[in-house]
Amino acid sequence: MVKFSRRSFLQASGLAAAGIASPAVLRSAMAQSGPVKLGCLFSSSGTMANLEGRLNYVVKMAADEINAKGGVNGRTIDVLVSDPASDWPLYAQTAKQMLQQEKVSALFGCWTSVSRKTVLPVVEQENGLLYYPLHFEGDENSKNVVYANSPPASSVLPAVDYLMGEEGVSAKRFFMLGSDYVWPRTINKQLKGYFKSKGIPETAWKEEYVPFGFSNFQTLVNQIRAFADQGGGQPVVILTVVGNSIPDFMREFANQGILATDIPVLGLDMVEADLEGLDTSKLVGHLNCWAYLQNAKGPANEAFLKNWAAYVKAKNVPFSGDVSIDPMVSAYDSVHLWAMAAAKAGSFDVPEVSKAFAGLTFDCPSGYKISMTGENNYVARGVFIGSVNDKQGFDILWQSKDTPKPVPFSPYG
Amino acid sequence: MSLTAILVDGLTVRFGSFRAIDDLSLAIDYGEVRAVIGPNGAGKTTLLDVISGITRPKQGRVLFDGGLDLTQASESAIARAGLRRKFQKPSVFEGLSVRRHIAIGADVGFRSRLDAPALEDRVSEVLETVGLTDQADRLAGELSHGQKQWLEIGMVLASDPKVLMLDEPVAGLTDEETERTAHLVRALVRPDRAIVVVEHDMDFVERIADRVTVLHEGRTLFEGSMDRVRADAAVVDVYLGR
Amino acid sequence: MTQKVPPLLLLGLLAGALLAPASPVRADSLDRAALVQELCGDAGAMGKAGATLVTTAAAGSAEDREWAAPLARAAIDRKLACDEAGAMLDEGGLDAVTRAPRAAAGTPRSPLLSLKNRPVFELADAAFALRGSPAVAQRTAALKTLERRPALIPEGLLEGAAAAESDAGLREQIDTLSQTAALNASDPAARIRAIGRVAENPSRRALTRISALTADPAYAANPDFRTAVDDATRRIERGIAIGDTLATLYNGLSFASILFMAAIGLAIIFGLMGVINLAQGELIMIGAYVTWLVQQGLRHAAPGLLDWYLVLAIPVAFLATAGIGIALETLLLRHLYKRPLMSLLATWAVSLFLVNIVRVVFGTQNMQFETPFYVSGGVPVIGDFIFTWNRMFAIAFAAVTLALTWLVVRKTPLGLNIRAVTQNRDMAACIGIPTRRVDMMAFGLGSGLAGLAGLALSPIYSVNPQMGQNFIIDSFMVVVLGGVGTIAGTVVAALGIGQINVLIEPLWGAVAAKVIVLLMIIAFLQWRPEGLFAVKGRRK
Amino acid sequence: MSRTSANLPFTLLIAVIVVAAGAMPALSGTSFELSRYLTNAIGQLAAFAVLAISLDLIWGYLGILSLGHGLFFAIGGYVMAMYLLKHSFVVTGTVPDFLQFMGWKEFPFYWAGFDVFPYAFAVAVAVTLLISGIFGYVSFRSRVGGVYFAIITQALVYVAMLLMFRNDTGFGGNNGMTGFSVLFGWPMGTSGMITALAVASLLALALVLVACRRLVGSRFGALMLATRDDETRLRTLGYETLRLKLIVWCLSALIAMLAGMLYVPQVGIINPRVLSPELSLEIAVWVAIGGRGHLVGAVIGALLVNAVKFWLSSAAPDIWPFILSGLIVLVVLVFPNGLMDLAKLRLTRPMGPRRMATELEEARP
Repeated sequence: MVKFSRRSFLQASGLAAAGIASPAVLRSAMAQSGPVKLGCLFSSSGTMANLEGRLNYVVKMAADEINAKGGVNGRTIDVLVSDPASDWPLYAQTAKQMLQQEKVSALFGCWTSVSRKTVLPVVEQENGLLYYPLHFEGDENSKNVVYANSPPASSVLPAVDYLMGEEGVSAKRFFMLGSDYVWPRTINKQLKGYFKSKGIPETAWKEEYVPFGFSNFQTLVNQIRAFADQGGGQPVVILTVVGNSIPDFMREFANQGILATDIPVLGLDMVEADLEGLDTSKLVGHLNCWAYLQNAKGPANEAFLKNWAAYVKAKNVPFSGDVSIDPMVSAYDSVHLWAMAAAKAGSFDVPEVSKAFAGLTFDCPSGYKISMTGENNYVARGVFIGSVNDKQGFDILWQSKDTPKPVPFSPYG
Repeated sequence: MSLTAILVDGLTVRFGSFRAIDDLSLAIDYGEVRAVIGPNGAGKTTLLDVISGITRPKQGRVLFDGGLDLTQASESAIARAGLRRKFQKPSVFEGLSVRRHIAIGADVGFRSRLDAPALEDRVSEVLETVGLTDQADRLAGELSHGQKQWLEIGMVLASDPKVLMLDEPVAGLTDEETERTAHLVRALVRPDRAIVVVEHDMDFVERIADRVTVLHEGRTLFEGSMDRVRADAAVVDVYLGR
Repeated sequence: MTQKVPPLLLLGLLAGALLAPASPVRADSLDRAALVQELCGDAGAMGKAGATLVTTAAAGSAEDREWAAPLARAAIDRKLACDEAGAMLDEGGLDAVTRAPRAAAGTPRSPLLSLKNRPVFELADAAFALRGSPAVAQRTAALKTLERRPALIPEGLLEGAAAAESDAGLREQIDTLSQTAALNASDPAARIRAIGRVAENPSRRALTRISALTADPAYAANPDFRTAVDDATRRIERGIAIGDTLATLYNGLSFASILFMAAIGLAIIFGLMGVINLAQGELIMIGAYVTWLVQQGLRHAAPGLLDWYLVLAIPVAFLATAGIGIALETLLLRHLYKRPLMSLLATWAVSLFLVNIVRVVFGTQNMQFETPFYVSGGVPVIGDFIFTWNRMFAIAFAAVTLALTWLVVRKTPLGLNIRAVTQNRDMAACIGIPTRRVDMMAFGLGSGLAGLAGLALSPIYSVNPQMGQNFIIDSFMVVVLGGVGTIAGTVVAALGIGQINVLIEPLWGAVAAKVIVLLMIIAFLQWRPEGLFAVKGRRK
Repeated sequence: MSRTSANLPFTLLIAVIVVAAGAMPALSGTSFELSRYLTNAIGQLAAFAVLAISLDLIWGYLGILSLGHGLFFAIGGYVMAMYLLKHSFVVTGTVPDFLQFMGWKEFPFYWAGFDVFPYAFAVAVAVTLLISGIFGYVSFRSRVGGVYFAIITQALVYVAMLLMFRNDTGFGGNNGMTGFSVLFGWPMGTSGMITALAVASLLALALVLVACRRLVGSRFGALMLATRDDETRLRTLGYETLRLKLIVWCLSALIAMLAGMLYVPQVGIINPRVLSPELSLEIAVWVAIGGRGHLVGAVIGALLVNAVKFWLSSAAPDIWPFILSGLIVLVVLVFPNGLMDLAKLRLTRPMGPRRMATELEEARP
């Protein structure tokens, strides 16, 4: 609830008068009492604002739920919100401020892999704890980061398996189109390794990258059509473009008259929010894959959706109360997982909290019981494959039987 | 040293389809003050632009001192060869002091080649000549219009040029200032220096010019002393008579 | 038949379904209850049900067809409600088998078609529609759907449909399709005819189908067949080449029209006042938002006209952005004409302000636009060239804008004044042209054109507060390359940049295309700083 | 000489910088020690101030607005990052992320030698001089100036951004480079290192200030102002303004590069965002707000804008853009000389009407 306190304000503005700083002793004394602080690193301005912005409120909502039950270890939770403005270095800056000045017990934040990688050295140096709520490229395992969402081996590969299987479309050819940065590159690298292991020839796939914010997909869609028409088996598009490129691509795809039944698109970063501006009747059947979909069955999801709608209404949140996307749920789970670990450890110290990770379980809104082991800081979650419907949402086409064990380092890289 | 300072030979300058200067030829000798007059658009300023290297002609050449072809040289090379020009609009550096201007004019180079006392002497001398000694430490932007005109003359004078071009030196000046300027110009006459003046003020021209060239539509209409200019029917027709 | 094309696989599946004893083959033995039960089963069962539906459409009795047709549609639309007592057709609460009204038993569930089953059901639906729909338009649409998958069409369907077809034109189309579908039939003459038919619509897909025939035993055995295949291959390849060329030109033209729309307002403002308006992109963005507002207004006030919002918004978008432009000029830029670099900063501040005010008012999400029929989809022309309507809309819009701008600048008093001031401001002022007013009006015109650009771009790009920033550098390059203040220069520069971009893109990718084009422009400007079209004058 | 005494504010500023640089290590260990966060922030602000000076040198004193100075800042930053990564790799064996996700087994060949700082520094200087030299030479020779120059430099930095976004260039793509662990053999992130970096930045700032001050006070500086006020006039006095502009332009690029080298170890990341046209525009805003044509103004502008931005981005993120745009409009309309007007410290008169006229004519060739 609290933005930065007045004290931090004074300190930051005290830059001009550099000599005046509050004595260090006083500061650390204050940090020992009062509510325990959690920090959010989600942008509310810039290109990521539309997606990241809502996570700030989810974290607050989760904290409110915990506070309503009496807080953790006898203390209530305060959530500090900042705005790194979709500017990667600013994430590191803000993380430093949160950890060094505000002494937050844990950080919840980052969407893009770039921002996480920026924050990573900061949390490692300060020995902080960052909960990262996005599915991502894996190949990383820091003791200071909790990877609350799935690495590719336990999300993307099952989805591709489904597409290649009898039940899917027996996909034989793959057009991989991504934004040019670490996540798509790594995913595609692992996919290529996976294809090779399945004996799929190199001629059966194609890789293309576009810059961030790219919108003119005419030529690329032409290329995809040409690729598909070469024959040789059912083609699919594995789409790893991000941000506004997603709706722009889908729009052009539909415009050139390609239906999901001709060439299905597996949009790995596509969420309900990306469909907001689109006429989805021509996109029905395209796929995405996440660890949560809004249409997930079960009481946990019903409760979550109800609470979120109520929270949006009560707090006048500037985001839709009836759209719920996977990272929101991961952020929500993260707060609860942290609180459970802190309660189990009886402490807010990062090393103590970290030790308590092993064996934690939580009833996630997705309907799965997510869990952590002591092996790594990954969270085991379920997998959903969604299919675009004509109401700008996703129907659940397939979901995993249980929660596959997360594999941080892909064997296919 | 040849007798002719500047020889203009078959010069044509075009702006689009408009011929600002049309096959013009003329010679300016050392030791004379030559006035170039003519109605607006006759090509006077364009002529100076070509001589100072700002405008490149379509045809023809302009020889300095019988050798250097000015149409092929850069503006700064022309200036370093000893041809200096005062612009129609007073062009001074607003952010610099009067003294700095003269120092910049006196000595070309990113570092001063003259030693400090010699430069000081030269600056004082020029300031004396143009009558700005009292204003030496003021910024050029603070000067009056007339003072700016003199400052610019001082600046181009400071290097002791062989050819001095003055584009409308008395435009916008009071009668008294015009008088002073006329004195100044006459005082600058030297046997090894040619002075070219473009001016509309006929009385001023009469006072300073040894010879007058009348331009009309980019060509020489007439050349001779001011008395004969006034008497020429063609000149009266296109210019004076109106 | 060694092809691995999935439609053929599906055909195999179909054939399997036809032979499977559990599946009814003859119309008189259609087990309605079993079919409905399969429809509520898993993906495999639904696949079988789909196959049954297709067979029924081709060979079923009229009664069965009439009964089964709603089922295919309902499955596609998820209107089939499976409950404990079988299934119901959602609307009206009719039992799926008996078609008698009944109440739901338990919580109904709507099965979701898997990607694999969806084309089968769409085919069945189209097949039913072709044979049973009362309206010619619907039957034609159904035929179009069938044409997408000629290999899947069950034998007998087209013959049956053609026999019953009352519309002569449509009957001919059906015949054509049935000839095409005979590519793998047993009669060699029919196959050769089919090859010719396929070659009539050249595309890469057609090429794949035809060239697969070279492995066919008939290719070696039958010289006529061989000639037919080779001829067809040549024809198709030529068609593809033409189509590719046209596609490149069209893509280049469409990109050029976007560049032109974004740049023309800027060209006028820059040419006239030497002011770099960094807020131009944001005016484009506001034009798009105004279009959205008009759409919302129509939705409430006159839903019947909703499809025409893009047209109705033209004056609104123009006037709104022109108003903002005029306000901007009066309040800010008027004081900065002698300081172009400062006006550059000032307009940047304005762009910052506009982006954030829109962000605060509308939020950061993409705005939702209706897609009227005239900007949706496209027409395949030849080869792989598809004439997409939204791009055509932008091209036509740009052309009309160009014509109108030209008229305004060349034929109206305002245009005359603008040209006079552009060429010589002082002289224009001397002969009594109110330069201040001209500045204001011209700024309004330039801003209004930006608004129109926003309108034209809304069917193509995502509309959000950030959208304007994508255009600013590109459009400046167009203006600077074209030469300041010339409409012709802007047009030529836009066409050139657009076309070169599209030519490079397939070779080295989108980023490289952009980089190369920008570097080319920068280099060109070093060589000719005035741009392509510029009037030379006296320097200094 | 004639550039009348900006002495007082200038001396004051230098004194504050030097005292701050001395106080930070002196206070460490006492209860008045600055937090690491503040120390780091001060160090970063000093790097930004150096960047602002580099732009002021060509915009304020030479009248050339570059909207692409982020390019040179980025060259310094990238080279520093390459040194840090390679050095960290040699010392600790950590393989950089971008090599991993590109599936490369070893560094591209052009990374050779970057673990040696003098070599890296020489490369930074060489690349900066090469790019600024070629670009400056052709632009100034074609007499591209005013808004044209501004727009072309903006396009240039944009091109560089697009290029660096590509992952196959071997510079980390969009992710950029991060995860530096060692600098000159010392571990990064310790209090000592943070203080050392901040002190180094402050001292560099002081040094750059003094050097630039000497430059603009010299005859050469007077010629710079003369070029700004009326280039043709100066050229027709026999001066090669092309060479003069080129020298100052390259010098300015080098200073911007230096700022980049100071900045990167302090933020711990470099990525193509420093090449975004917005950042380069913002540098111009700092200078304009502080008062262009005053070295002190540029420094104060950079410090002020960034400090306010720093604080507001957490205290009131939503209103920052409105405040910034309001500030710009205010400066542009009411205080053409920025805060220098506001403070009524009219040190020189860098913005006479003649200056504006030149700008205008450059805008319309």
